[in-house]
Amino acid sequence: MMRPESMSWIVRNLWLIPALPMAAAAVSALLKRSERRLSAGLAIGSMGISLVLSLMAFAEALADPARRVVTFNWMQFGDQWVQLGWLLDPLAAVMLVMVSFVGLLIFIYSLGYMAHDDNFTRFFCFMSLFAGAMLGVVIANSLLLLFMCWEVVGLTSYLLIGFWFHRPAAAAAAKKAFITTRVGDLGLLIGMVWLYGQTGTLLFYNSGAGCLERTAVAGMEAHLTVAGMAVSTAIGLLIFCGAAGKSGQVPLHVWLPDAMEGPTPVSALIHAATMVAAGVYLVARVYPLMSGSALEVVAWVGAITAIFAACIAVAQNDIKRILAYSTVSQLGYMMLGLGVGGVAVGMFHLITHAFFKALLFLGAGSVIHGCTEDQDIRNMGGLRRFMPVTFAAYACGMLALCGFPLFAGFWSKDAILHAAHGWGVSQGPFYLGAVGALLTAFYMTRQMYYVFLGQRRLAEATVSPAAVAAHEIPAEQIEPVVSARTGEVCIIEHPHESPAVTTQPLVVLAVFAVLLGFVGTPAWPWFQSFLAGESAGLDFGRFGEAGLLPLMAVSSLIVFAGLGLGWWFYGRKPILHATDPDALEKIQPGVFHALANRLYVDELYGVTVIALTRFCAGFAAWLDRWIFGGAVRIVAWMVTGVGWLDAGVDRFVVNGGFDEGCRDVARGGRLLSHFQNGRVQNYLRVIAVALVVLAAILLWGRRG
Amino acid sequence: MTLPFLILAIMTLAGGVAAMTMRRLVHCALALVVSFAGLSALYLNLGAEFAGLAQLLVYVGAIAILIVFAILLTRGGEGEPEGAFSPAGIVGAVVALAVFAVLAWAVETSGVARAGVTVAAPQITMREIGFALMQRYVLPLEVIALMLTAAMIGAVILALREKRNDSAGDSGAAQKQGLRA
Amino acid sequence: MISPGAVDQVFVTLKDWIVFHTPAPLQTLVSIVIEVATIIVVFAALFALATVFERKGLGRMQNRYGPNRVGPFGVFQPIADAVKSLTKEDVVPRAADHVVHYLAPLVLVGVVFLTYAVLPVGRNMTAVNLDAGVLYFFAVGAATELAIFMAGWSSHNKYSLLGAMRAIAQMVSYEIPLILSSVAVIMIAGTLSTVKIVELQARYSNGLAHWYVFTPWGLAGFILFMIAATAETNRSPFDLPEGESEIISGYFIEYSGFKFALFFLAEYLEMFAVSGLGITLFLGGWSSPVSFLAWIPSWLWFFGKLLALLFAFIWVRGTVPRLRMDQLMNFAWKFMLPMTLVTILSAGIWHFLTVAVVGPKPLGGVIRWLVCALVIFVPYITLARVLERGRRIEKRVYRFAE
Amino acid sequence: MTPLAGCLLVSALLFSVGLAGALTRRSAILVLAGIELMLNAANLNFIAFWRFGAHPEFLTGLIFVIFSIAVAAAEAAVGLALILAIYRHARTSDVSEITEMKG
Repeated sequence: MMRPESMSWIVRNLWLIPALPMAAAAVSALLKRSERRLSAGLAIGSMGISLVLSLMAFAEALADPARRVVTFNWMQFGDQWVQLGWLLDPLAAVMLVMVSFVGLLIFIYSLGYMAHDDNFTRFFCFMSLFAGAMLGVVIANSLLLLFMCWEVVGLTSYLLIGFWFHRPAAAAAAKKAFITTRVGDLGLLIGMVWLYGQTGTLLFYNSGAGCLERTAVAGMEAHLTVAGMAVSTAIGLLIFCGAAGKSGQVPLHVWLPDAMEGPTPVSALIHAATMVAAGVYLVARVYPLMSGSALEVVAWVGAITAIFAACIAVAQNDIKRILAYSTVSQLGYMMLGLGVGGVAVGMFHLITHAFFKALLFLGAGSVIHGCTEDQDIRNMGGLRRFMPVTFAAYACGMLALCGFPLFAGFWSKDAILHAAHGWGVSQGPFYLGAVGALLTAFYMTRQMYYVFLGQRRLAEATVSPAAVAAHEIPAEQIEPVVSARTGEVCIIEHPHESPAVTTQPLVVLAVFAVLLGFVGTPAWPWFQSFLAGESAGLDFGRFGEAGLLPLMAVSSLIVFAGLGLGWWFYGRKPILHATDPDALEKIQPGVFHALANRLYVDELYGVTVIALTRFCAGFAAWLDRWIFGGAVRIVAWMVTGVGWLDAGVDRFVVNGGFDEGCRDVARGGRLLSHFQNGRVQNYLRVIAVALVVLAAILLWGRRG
Repeated sequence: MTLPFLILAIMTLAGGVAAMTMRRLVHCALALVVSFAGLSALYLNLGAEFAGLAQLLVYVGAIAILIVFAILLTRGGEGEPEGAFSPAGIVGAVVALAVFAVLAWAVETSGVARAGVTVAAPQITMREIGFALMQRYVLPLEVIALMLTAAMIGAVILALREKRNDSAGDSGAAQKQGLRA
Repeated sequence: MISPGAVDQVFVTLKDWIVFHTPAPLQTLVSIVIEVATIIVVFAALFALATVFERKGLGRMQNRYGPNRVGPFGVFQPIADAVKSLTKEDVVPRAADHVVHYLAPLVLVGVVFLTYAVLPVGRNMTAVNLDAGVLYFFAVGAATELAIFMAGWSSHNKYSLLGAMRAIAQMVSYEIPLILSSVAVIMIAGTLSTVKIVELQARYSNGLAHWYVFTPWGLAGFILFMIAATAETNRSPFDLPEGESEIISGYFIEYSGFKFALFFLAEYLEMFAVSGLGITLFLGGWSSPVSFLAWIPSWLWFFGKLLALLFAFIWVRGTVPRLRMDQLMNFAWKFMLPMTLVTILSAGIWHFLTVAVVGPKPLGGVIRWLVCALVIFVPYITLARVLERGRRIEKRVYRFAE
Repeated sequence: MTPLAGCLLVSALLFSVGLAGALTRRSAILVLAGIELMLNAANLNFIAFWRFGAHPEFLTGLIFVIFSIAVAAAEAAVGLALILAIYRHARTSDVSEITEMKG
C-alpha cells in the first residue's frame, strides 16, 4: 500500500463521494416538510459535487490505472482492529461516474415528477441516502463496509418502494422486496463470515494481505470442503447468493417487478440503473474468488434468468412491469457475461444498460405522467403525436435495448454473445441468450406499437368545464368531442408532453444510449482495456477475428427478426380497442396466460416457500403451546402441588384402562393450564425455585 | 469485617427489609432510598469511589424520584395501604429464604469464606476510570449511550401514548358539560 | 510584620496547633469535629448575615428601608428572628405522617451541609479533598429533592404536595444543565477534584489569572450555571414551588417554628453551596483575578466572591418576575440543555485549538478566543430565533373562567 | 469470615430480600423496587469481587457496575413508564390483577 500522503487528493478524499449525499440525507431528514426547495437543492447539489469528484476520480484512474487503497482502523474488538477502507481502480471509477451521473439526472427528473407529492422532502432524503449508500458500495475496499452500505441500499430500496405506503400494493411490494433480498443476503453474510474465518480479514486489497489477493485466494483454493468444492468456490457461491437476490436472478427475481409500485424515478434509479447492478458489481468485485465451477453457476443462472424474464415480459400489459422484466432479463445477460467472459464483458453491459434502461424508465414515467397516472399500455396508443420528445428518446432507448446495430446495447450484448459462443463448457447459454435477444426485440416492438404508434384508445379523461374555464389546463390539451357512450358533448383532455425538467434528462440519456457503445467496440475496446489497466488503440483489423463478424451478423439478424415479428403481430393491423385480446393471445391463449401470470412463480412460492414457512410457524406455535408450554406447566405443577399428580395417579390406577388414563392426562393438562395464569409473580416464583434446585444440584455435585 | 462495614450492611439490609414490608408505598420508597444510600456508602467503603457516587446520583437522585413520582401518579400515595401478608406472601418469603440458603451455602462451599486474603484497597483515580471508559470500554460505552437514548424515547412514548385519548376524553366531557349548561 | 502567607494560612495553622495538642488517639476525631463545626458555624452565621443583607437590599430596591429596629441598622434582626422561631409553637397537622414530617427538614439541612465538604473555601481549606469532588457534590445534592418530597408528601396537604412535585420537576430538569455546564470545566481541567480545579485556575500569565470564566465557553457556562443554580435553589424568578399566589407556600406550608426556620436555613445554605461550586468551577475559587492582589488572604477572596454572587441573587430577585410552569420547563429543555451542549462543544474546540493550530501566543490566543466565542454565539442566535419564531402573542384565553 | 465472604453474604441477603418483595408485594412499583434491590445485590458482588479479586487494577468489576447502574436507570425509567401506561389502561397497578395481555 502506498503511503496516504503520497496519494493524490482525490484518492485520499474518495470517501467524500458517498459521504456528501449521505450528509444531505441526514440534513433533509431534519427538515420540515415545507422546506421542499432546500431539500431538493441539498440532494441535487450534493449529487452534483459527487459527480464532479467522481469525474476527478475517473481522471485519476485514467492517468494511472493502478489500484490504490486507503485503509483505516475502525473499531477495536479485544485486541484486534477491524479495518475498513476504500479503493480506487478502473472498475470502481467507471461505476462511480455511472452511478453519480445517472443519479444526478434522475434527481433532476424527480423535481418535476414528484413536484406535487406531499412528502417531497422525505423523497429526496431517501434518494440521497440511497445514492450515498450505493456510492459507498462502489468504493468499499472491505466486504464489511460493502455489506453495510449494501444493507443501507436495501433499506432505502424498501423505503422507496413503499414510498406510497398508503397503497397496500406498494406496502406489500416493499415488504416482498425486503424479504426476498434478505434471503440472498443471508448467503452473503454467511459467505462473509466464512471468508473472515478463512483469511482473517475482510479487506479486499491490503498490499498482499487482503482477502482477494493471491496468497489468500490460493490458500482457499487449496482447501477443499464439502463435495470436493474448493472453499473459495463455496464462498464465491454464497456471495453470489447475495448478488442474485439484489440483482433479481432466478429464483429470487420475484421482487423486482413488484417493486415498480414505487415512484417512477425510484424504479429508474434503483431498479434499473444502480441498485440491481450492485449485485453484478459485487460479483465483478470478488471476481478473484470466483473459480471455474462458481463461474459456471453464475453463467447458467444468468442465461436462464435472461430467457425466463424475457418470456414473461412478452405478455405483460403494465408499461413499467415490461421494463422490469426486461431489466431482470438484462441482468441475466450481465451475469452471463461475467460468467463466460470476465469482468469487462459483464460490466460493459452493465454501464450501457444503466443508461438506456434509466432512459426507458424515465420515458415510461413521462408517459404515465402524461396519461394521468395510467400504466396500462392497452389504454394508450398514438402517443407519438402528443409527446414527440418522449417518443424520440424512448425509441432510442428501445433500439439500444433491442441491440439494434450500432446502438449501445448492440455492442455490449454482442460482446456477451460472443463470449458465450466461445465458452468452452457448454453452448447452452449462448443459445438461451440468442433466443432471449429475439424475445427482447419482440416485446419491445410490441410495447412501442401499443404505446406510441397506432391510434389513441384511451377512454379519454374528461375534465370539468370549470377547470377549463379557470385555465388550469392549457387550451391545446383539450378537445370537445361527442361521447360515444352517452352521446353528450364533453371536453376531453389529451395526453401532454412533460415539462422540460423531465424531458431534458431524457434527451441527455438518449444521447448516451446511442453513443456509449462506441467506447467498447471490438475495433476500439477502450472500455475493456481500461478495466484491465491497459491502453487500447484503434484497430479495425480486430473485426477480422475468427467468427466475430458472422456472429454480429447473426445477432443483427436476430434483432431484425424480433422487430419483424413484433411488426407482424402488432403493427400490421392497428389495435383498435383497449379491450381487444392480445394478438399473441389469439394464437396461443394457454401460453399467453401462463406468461401473463408470470409463469406462476409467485404462486409456486405461495404453495411452497410461504406455505412451508407458515407450516413451520404453525409447528413452532404448536411446539411452543404444547411442548414448551406443557413443560412449564409441568414444572409449575411439580412446585405447587404434588397432590394433583397423586390424585391423577390414584384415579388412573383405580379406574384402570388406557383410554381413561388418556382422558385423565388431558384433564390434568387443562388443570395445569390454570397455573399459566398470567400472574407475573407465579412465574418469578417458579424461576426462583428452579434457581434453588439448579444451584442445589450443582453444589451437591461439587460437594465431594 | 470492620465496624463501618457492619453498620453500613445493617443499614442497607434494614432499609431493604423495610422497603419490602412497610405498608404505605411512600414509606417503602423512602426505606428503599435508605437502602440505596447504604449501598453507595458500602461501595465507598470498599474503595469504589466512582461507583458509589454514581450509585448515589443515579439511584437516590433519579430512580428514587422516579419511583416516588410513579407512586403518586398511580395514586399509590393516598390509596389504601395494602396487606403484605397472605398465603402467597408466605410462599414467596419461603422461596426467598430458600434462595438465600442456597446462596449462603454456595458462598460457604466456594472457599472464599476461608481462603481469601485481605489485600490493600486499590488506589484507583478518576483518571484511570476515565481512560478505561474511553479506550478499552469505549464500545460498550457507546452502546450504553444508544441504549439510554432508546430507553428515554421509549419511556416518553410510553408515558405519553394514552394522554391524547385522555385529553380527548376530557374535551368530550367538557363538551357534555357545555351541553348540559 | 506578619507575612501575607501567614495571614492566608492562619486558620489552617490554628487547627493544626489544636490537633497537635490533643492526645494522639483522638487527633483524627478532633480534626474532623473542628472542620465540621467550622463549616456549620461559619455558614450559619453567613445565613444570618444574608437574611439581613437580603431584606435590606430588597428594601432599597423597593424604595424602603428594610429592617432597621434591632441593633444598629437592624443587623441584630436575625437574632430576634431566631428567638421568635425557637419559641413559636411547633404545629404538626393531625393527618400528617409524623415521622416523615419530622425528618424532612433535618434531612434537607443535613444533606446541604454535606455538600460543603468538598468546597475549597481557601488555600488548603477543604474539608475533604475527594478525587471525585464535583461528582460528590452533585450526588449528595441530588438527595435534597427527596427531602423536599418528604416534606411535601408528609404534610398531607394538596398545596404542599403540588409544591413538592413542582420543586422536584424543576430541580430534576435544571440539574441536567447544571451538571452539563460543569462538564465543560471538568473536561478542560481533566479532573473532578475541586481542589485541583481551583489550583489550575490559580496560575497567572501576564498578571491575569487562568479563571475559566475568562474563556468564551467558561463565560457562557458560568452564566448557564448560575441560571440553573437559581432554579436549583428555587430562588426567584424560579420560585414556583413556593409561589404564594398559587400554592401559598409550597412544600413547607405546614411547617412552623423551628422546622420552618430550618427550611429557610436550608434554602440559603443551598444557595451558598451552589454559588461556592460556581466560584470553584468558574471564578477561580480562592484565587485572586490579578496577580498583584494575590496578597489578600485566599478565604477573603472566596467569601468576597460569595457575597458578590449573593448580591446578584438578591438583585435578580428584586428585578425579574416569576415564570410560569410551562415557561420554566421549556426554558430548561429547549434552551438551557442545547446551550450547555454547545458550551461543551466549544470547550472541546478550545482544547484542540492549540498553539500548533492557531499560531503563537498573542494573535493565536485571540483567534482561539474568537473561534470558540463564535461556536457559542451562532447557535445561541439561531436557537433564540427558532424559539421566538413559533411564539405568537395572542389574546389570553381563560379556559376555566367562562 | 473474610471480607469477601461478608460482602457476598450481605449481597445474598439483599438479593433474597428483594426477591421476597418481588414475590409477595402486589404493587407493581414495589415489584420493580424489589428487582432493583436484586440488581443492587448483584452490583455489590461485582464490587466485592473486584476489590478482593486478583487484579483490581483491571477495573473490570468496577466498570461493569458503572454500566449496570446506567442500565438500571434505563430499566427503571422504562419500567415505571410501563407501569404508568398500564395504570392508565387498567386503572390499577396491582400485579395480581394485571393478568391479561389483551386489553
